[in-house]
Amino acid sequence: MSTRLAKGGRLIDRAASQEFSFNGKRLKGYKGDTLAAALLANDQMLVGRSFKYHRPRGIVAAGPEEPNALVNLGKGGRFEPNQRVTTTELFEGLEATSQNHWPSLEFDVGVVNNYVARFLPAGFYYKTFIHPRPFWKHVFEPIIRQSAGLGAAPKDRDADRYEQAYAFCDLLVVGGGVAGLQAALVAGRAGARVIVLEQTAQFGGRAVVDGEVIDGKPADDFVAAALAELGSMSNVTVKARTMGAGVYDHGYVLADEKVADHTPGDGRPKHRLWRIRAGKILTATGAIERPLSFAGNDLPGVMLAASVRDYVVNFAVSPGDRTVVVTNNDDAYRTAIALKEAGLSVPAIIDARTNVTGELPAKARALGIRIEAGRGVAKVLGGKRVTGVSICLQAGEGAVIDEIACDAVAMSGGWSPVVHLWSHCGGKLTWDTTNAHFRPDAARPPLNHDGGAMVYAAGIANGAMTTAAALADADAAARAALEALGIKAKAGKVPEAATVVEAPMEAVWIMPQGATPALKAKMWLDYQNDVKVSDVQLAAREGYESVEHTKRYTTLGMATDQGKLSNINGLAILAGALNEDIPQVGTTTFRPPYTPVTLGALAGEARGEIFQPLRRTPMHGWHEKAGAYMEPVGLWRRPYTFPRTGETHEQAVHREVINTREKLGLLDASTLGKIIVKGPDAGRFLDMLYTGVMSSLPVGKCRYGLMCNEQGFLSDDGVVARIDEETWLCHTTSGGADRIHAWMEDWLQCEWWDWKVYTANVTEQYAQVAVVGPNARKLLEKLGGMDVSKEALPFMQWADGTLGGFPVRVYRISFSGELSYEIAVPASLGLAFWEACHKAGAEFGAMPYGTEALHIMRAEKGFIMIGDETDGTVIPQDLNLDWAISKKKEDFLGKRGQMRNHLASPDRWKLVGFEALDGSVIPDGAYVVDAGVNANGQRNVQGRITSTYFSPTLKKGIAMGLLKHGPKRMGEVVEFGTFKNGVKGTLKARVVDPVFFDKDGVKQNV
Amino acid sequence: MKRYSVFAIAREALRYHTGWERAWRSPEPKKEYDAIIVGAGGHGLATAYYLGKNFGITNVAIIEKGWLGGGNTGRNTTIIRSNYLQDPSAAIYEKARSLYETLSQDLNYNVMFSPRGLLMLAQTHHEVRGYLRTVHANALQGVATEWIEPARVKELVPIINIDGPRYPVLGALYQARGGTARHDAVAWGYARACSAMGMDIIQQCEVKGVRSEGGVVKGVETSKGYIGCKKLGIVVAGHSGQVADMAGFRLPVEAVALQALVSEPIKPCMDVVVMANTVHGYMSQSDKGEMVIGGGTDGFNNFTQRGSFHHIEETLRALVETFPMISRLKMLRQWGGIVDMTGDRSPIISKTPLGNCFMNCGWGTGGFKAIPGSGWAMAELMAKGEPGPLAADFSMWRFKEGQFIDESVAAGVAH
Amino acid sequence: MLILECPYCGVKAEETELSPGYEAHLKRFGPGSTDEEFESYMFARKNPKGVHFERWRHVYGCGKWFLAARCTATLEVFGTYPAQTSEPPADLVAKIKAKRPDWKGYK
Amino acid sequence: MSDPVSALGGAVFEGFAKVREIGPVGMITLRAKADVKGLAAAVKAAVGTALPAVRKIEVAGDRACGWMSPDEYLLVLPYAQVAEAMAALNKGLAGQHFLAADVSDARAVFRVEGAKAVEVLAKLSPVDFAKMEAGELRRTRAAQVAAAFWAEDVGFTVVCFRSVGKYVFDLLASSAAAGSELA
Repeated sequence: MSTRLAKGGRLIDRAASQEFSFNGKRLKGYKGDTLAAALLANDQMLVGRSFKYHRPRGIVAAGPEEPNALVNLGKGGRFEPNQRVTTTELFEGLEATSQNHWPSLEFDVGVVNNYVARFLPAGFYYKTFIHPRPFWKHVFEPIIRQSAGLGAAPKDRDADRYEQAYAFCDLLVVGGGVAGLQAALVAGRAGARVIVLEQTAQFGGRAVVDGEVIDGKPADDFVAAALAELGSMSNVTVKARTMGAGVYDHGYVLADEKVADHTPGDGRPKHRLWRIRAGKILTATGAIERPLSFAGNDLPGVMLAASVRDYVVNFAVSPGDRTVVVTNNDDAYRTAIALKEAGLSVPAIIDARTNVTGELPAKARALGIRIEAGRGVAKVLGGKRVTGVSICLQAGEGAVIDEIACDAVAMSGGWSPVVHLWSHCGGKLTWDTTNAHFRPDAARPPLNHDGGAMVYAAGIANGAMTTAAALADADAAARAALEALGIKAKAGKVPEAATVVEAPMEAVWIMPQGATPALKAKMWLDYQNDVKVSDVQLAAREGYESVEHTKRYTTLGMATDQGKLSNINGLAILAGALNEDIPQVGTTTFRPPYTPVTLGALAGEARGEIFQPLRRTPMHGWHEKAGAYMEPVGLWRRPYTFPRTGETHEQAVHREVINTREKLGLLDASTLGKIIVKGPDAGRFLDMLYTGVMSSLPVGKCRYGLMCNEQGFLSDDGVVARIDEETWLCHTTSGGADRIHAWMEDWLQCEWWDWKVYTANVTEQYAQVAVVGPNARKLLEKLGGMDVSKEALPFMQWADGTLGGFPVRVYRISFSGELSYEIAVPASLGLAFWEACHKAGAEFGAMPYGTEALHIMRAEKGFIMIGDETDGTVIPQDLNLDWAISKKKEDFLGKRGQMRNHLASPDRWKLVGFEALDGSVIPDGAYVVDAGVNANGQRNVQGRITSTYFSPTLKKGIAMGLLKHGPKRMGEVVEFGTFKNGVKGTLKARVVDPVFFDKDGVKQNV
Repeated sequence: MKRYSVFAIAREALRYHTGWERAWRSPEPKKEYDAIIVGAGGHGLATAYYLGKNFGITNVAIIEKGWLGGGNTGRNTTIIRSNYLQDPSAAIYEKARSLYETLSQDLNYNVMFSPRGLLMLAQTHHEVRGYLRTVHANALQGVATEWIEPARVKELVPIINIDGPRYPVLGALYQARGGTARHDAVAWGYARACSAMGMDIIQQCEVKGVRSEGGVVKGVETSKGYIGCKKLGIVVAGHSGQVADMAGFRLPVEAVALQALVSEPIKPCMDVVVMANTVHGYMSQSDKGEMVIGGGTDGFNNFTQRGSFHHIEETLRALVETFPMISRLKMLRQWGGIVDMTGDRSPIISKTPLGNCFMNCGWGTGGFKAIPGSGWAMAELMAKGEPGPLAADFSMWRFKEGQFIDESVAAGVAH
Repeated sequence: MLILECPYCGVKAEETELSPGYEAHLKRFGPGSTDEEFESYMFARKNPKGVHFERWRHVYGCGKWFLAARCTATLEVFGTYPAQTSEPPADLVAKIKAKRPDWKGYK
Repeated sequence: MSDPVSALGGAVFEGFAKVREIGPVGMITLRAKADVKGLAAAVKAAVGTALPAVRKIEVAGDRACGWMSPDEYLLVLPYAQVAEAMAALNKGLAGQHFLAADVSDARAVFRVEGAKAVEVLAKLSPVDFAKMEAGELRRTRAAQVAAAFWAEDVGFTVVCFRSVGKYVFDLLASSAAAGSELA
């Protein structure tokens, strides 16, 4: 059984006991434990089920490489699936449950897959479930989906908050082991701005666990001194619990700081996503131990050798009383020695190498440990837990020589440098035959914005496999990075680590060498996804020869550990199957993040109120209080309508229309874009921008204008006012101000840069109120202060003055066909002016109205709306707006585009009005059908609806739309295809003039 | 070709699966072919498959610089839909979608087409009008879509935050037979079928030049030597401009990066595909349980297969707001692909200035869902030398005429 | 995540402070041009896998458009310069040639 | 007539730094090239400062002039003095090519104060604050909107568009929440 030892444990505080629960069982651990350590201390080796075969799974590792031990953590708004127990710090009250089983972890029905595993090899689903056709969606897929998926889906809104922050440095050091710390010291002493990231809560990496000696003192002392020195430097920032997640172009690094994972609910952000911009990046991310491929290597109790050591040394937890060590290298002997020194039993070390020499084996022998050289594990015995191993000749086919009883197996297949950050932006790798691993190829680094190296690898991450070598390598890497940054490093001695002489490891990819197919079908490569040696060999046999094909066909390395344990082993098996060298086969691409990052952290602060900027007019709060139903218009919110108690939105809109047409309506038009264009060449410029002529507009007058893009398509419209000789004010649509301002600046800066024109976007300087209806003038007269009579301020003119004491600019323009004034006041007076209008207008029947009433009234008048009548494929000519297009001008933006065949065609669809013969509202978006079908069998069409409303004024449905040869077809009856509630139908409508109301403009010209 | 079936698996299981044959051959190139397709992605392989199946042309080589299916075919978010607005788009995407329905049976390879339903959320009134227009257009185009109200959206997607607050869901454009398929399997299935027809799939073979005589294509120079051909099809998304250059003409295409990501797998919680275009994000759940997420493209030319990370953040902000429960899921893996974009964001399936040389490119962010239809139309174009009705509108000369196929008009997006 | 130095204000702006504008030095064709000229102006964009000249606007900064020479295959930035020019400055062209001897030059 | 009202009416938040909306503040956008005749004198007359160098802001008491772009300056002054300053500009630059617009009401202005004020902004803007020079006016992005700021006293003055004043205030407050200090 696994248990807590009576003494020891570098990281735990035995005085601080913490209670937690697993599958409802209440258990105890210590402060400083990981959840994995605490579970093992309570003999909870079985923690989950695998993805495909639902095999029992135990803890394998002690870090982020853990493939098996994933749990559901927390509950409600703090529920989190797939939480890795090896990287979860224990806290008081932690609640965890195991995943991917039904009904229970101990008894899982899904394990039936395990018994038919032979029938479910890699890619079996590509070869079956083909017939009968409907069965995939209705039968097979639901079963597969339900049995896959690991953790449960959260149900609630996240109770925590997240944030992001920017940081900048010369050198970013990722990894707080001795190599990273040494690199940071070199850079910090040189005065460089340095940030050091360590993914765990502790520094020192392997050296402190393995009892390395640096400069004659324990590695712990070196680490403490380094942290103290770094802490004293103002140019150095050291961050624990912060994982370097991904390296992106131009020195951009994402790092995930787990601020409050271990103190949930304390009010701090759960995670903080750091967006770091580094001059150079130094990756000192260490290495990950590889499993060995022997039959039954996935049983609970089979663990990585160094991880076993981690549990013993850091947490005083023994994974088993009797642990057999299986290895192809000397390093694993450290585990045997550590176990023995902790008073535990090590029945044997099974070493695949025939020739076992070196200091560590000698020490193990001296401790009386049996060493089986040239042997391998034939098979691990046991069901939900290891009960023993049978051993065989490594060179043989697996004939059993002996059986050894044990309750844990510590395996080591060698070490693979963590090259993720090196590789994210294209750093290349080289195969190191001595250590049988890929390491960064310094000659082919990822490149920075200046074409120089962006990332430097250091220490074990660079293949420097001993502490002494790692320190020297990190020192040199830091110096090289500083030199490239143009920062002078100070002279200094590399700390010296005592070196234990290790004999070379020997690559072992299959144990035993000549294992039978039956054994290979039980050798796990990817524990979580259940990919075995036999699966990779099958993929190769079937022609999935590229490493990407094999990965995708078998799902090797695609589990939540992203193949940290399985990739190299799988690659080696593939290379063997293809009879190629490993480097020829190559690796799959490393993609960020290094370990999974919570989506909430990536979304950052942007949720709820600050999900997106919400633009508010000065009257926004008034609208909300008035109970307006708001609609998004760009990032603005505009009142759609102001429903009164008991009214539907539709009723409210109709009331607003009628009231405005009969009495007085007030509209918040502040969102309308307002751009000042000024300069000696401003007139010339506007003549290029608009289809019409603006240079000839007299001072004091307004003119409606259209803007097209270079393709000729209509992009915006609005009223332009001539302010003075050199100054025009251009109104744009509500959504269009920023876009049109940018469009103006683009042409002024990049094409006509010698023209003397300045622009200023003053949209938000003014609140704008449209005072609309027969009583509009009465209201303004009551406010008083300026002459707004027909004579003094005729249609399409503007004037400055005061109204009710407010400084105003009044535009006599109309988008409703009513007598109408648009009044601009400084935004800081906007609300007061709006309220003054309501107060003064009460006696004239003033009511606010919203965008829908605005739309209906403009449709009644046949005015086009950008975004309704236009969709990016419509030219002004389509909308019968030829009157607003100058025939005389040689050039304007869009003119050349409109001359192209398709745009100049006489067969284009043109604007008309439609009235359903039965008076109903024609469905929005309906098409006018034409006879027959096209070559693809689609019904021919000849027009479509662009706007359609019930007109409260006319008490019938009205619509505008585009129709082939439309204006020539007045009075004709056409047929619309309709489609509602799944039922296709038709509707007949008459082609009419699009101006439905007050065609002669009697109402507005009063 | 040995047929795949549950019986074949049972038979093989008894001998530890040692008897499976190669899914496709890896031959050396012949001196000449009737047709060469450059690019063994989904579109190229589908083109070859339908050349053989529909026109009996099987003396075909498919030449691939890397590994078959290793480009955008294996990097997309696997969405299949045909609810397009414009007639030419609706026609080719619906053709593709209907071919997907029986593709597993046609190829004897389970591509896991899962018509689980696809929703495009309307979150502004403008979007509502756009989708109503699409629904009407689709009804006349023979594409089965419908407009559904918020309550039905919530029923189909229980995890959605229907009430906003920022962008309440006002309804959705729903295509019940839209869905997903297993992207790799599409490439592998076509490859296996092509190989079985006697076609040569030549991987790790880079095209270095295009040889022509009198304005007509003669063959291609490759890293494995010169290979002659009577007809040449260029189907190399992302690198279309480079190969077109070799053939001596310029394309109205730019290459940009498009990114996607998956979360860690969880138990099934979303049965349909959801696209939220107002906030720029889309999401589905794979059969493995991963949430598959995509968003927008970068705005600059890029061949690195790495995009800019802020696009991922924008997408996730939108999706966390739309589906609050995903906040505590984790991003497992993110990646990018290079897509080529034309002036109207619609594809090109076209003759070219070079005789007997044909181009298929410009699928932008919408390539995967089109694969069978694109292959079908391209095969017809190559076999007959003239486009059939499916390809007719996708000529590379349409830009000069101003005859766009613009899908952005109905608040739709091209992916 | 690119960084480009704005030649007007000297800020080393990150990509999120900029908005991209595709190919630089386009020659505008208006009325009087042929269909081919107009098509090439609107659509025939350069799309090299290598050295590329493009437009960026320092939209969250000084608001000015500037031009950049950048490699589309490695994202190396050779330099940035003001937009008020119809071709890249000679010293920048020389710098790129020195770094990329195979580059055929600005066309 | 009523008194002018700033975007948020002087909202305040106190976390590990203090955030408060100030204003209304007078602001003028002045577009002119640096070599325009009489520019320096006109600015001096309007706000009493010298013409700022590239990316700098010249502050004189409650008035300032900031460099916004090669042909744009931001003049800051008490709200009530805007008309007078506009007149001074129009007079001083008469006959020259320039544009002066009152944008006082188009902006929201905040003070972020305290020893850790910089951490509030570091969460929102991709700016290397350690490299910000004395007297630098930085135009950038605060999360998803445009913003400009400069260091003043113990803290920063932050300017954004009025319509997103509430958004920026909420952002600053969320960033300044107690317990979320960066270091």
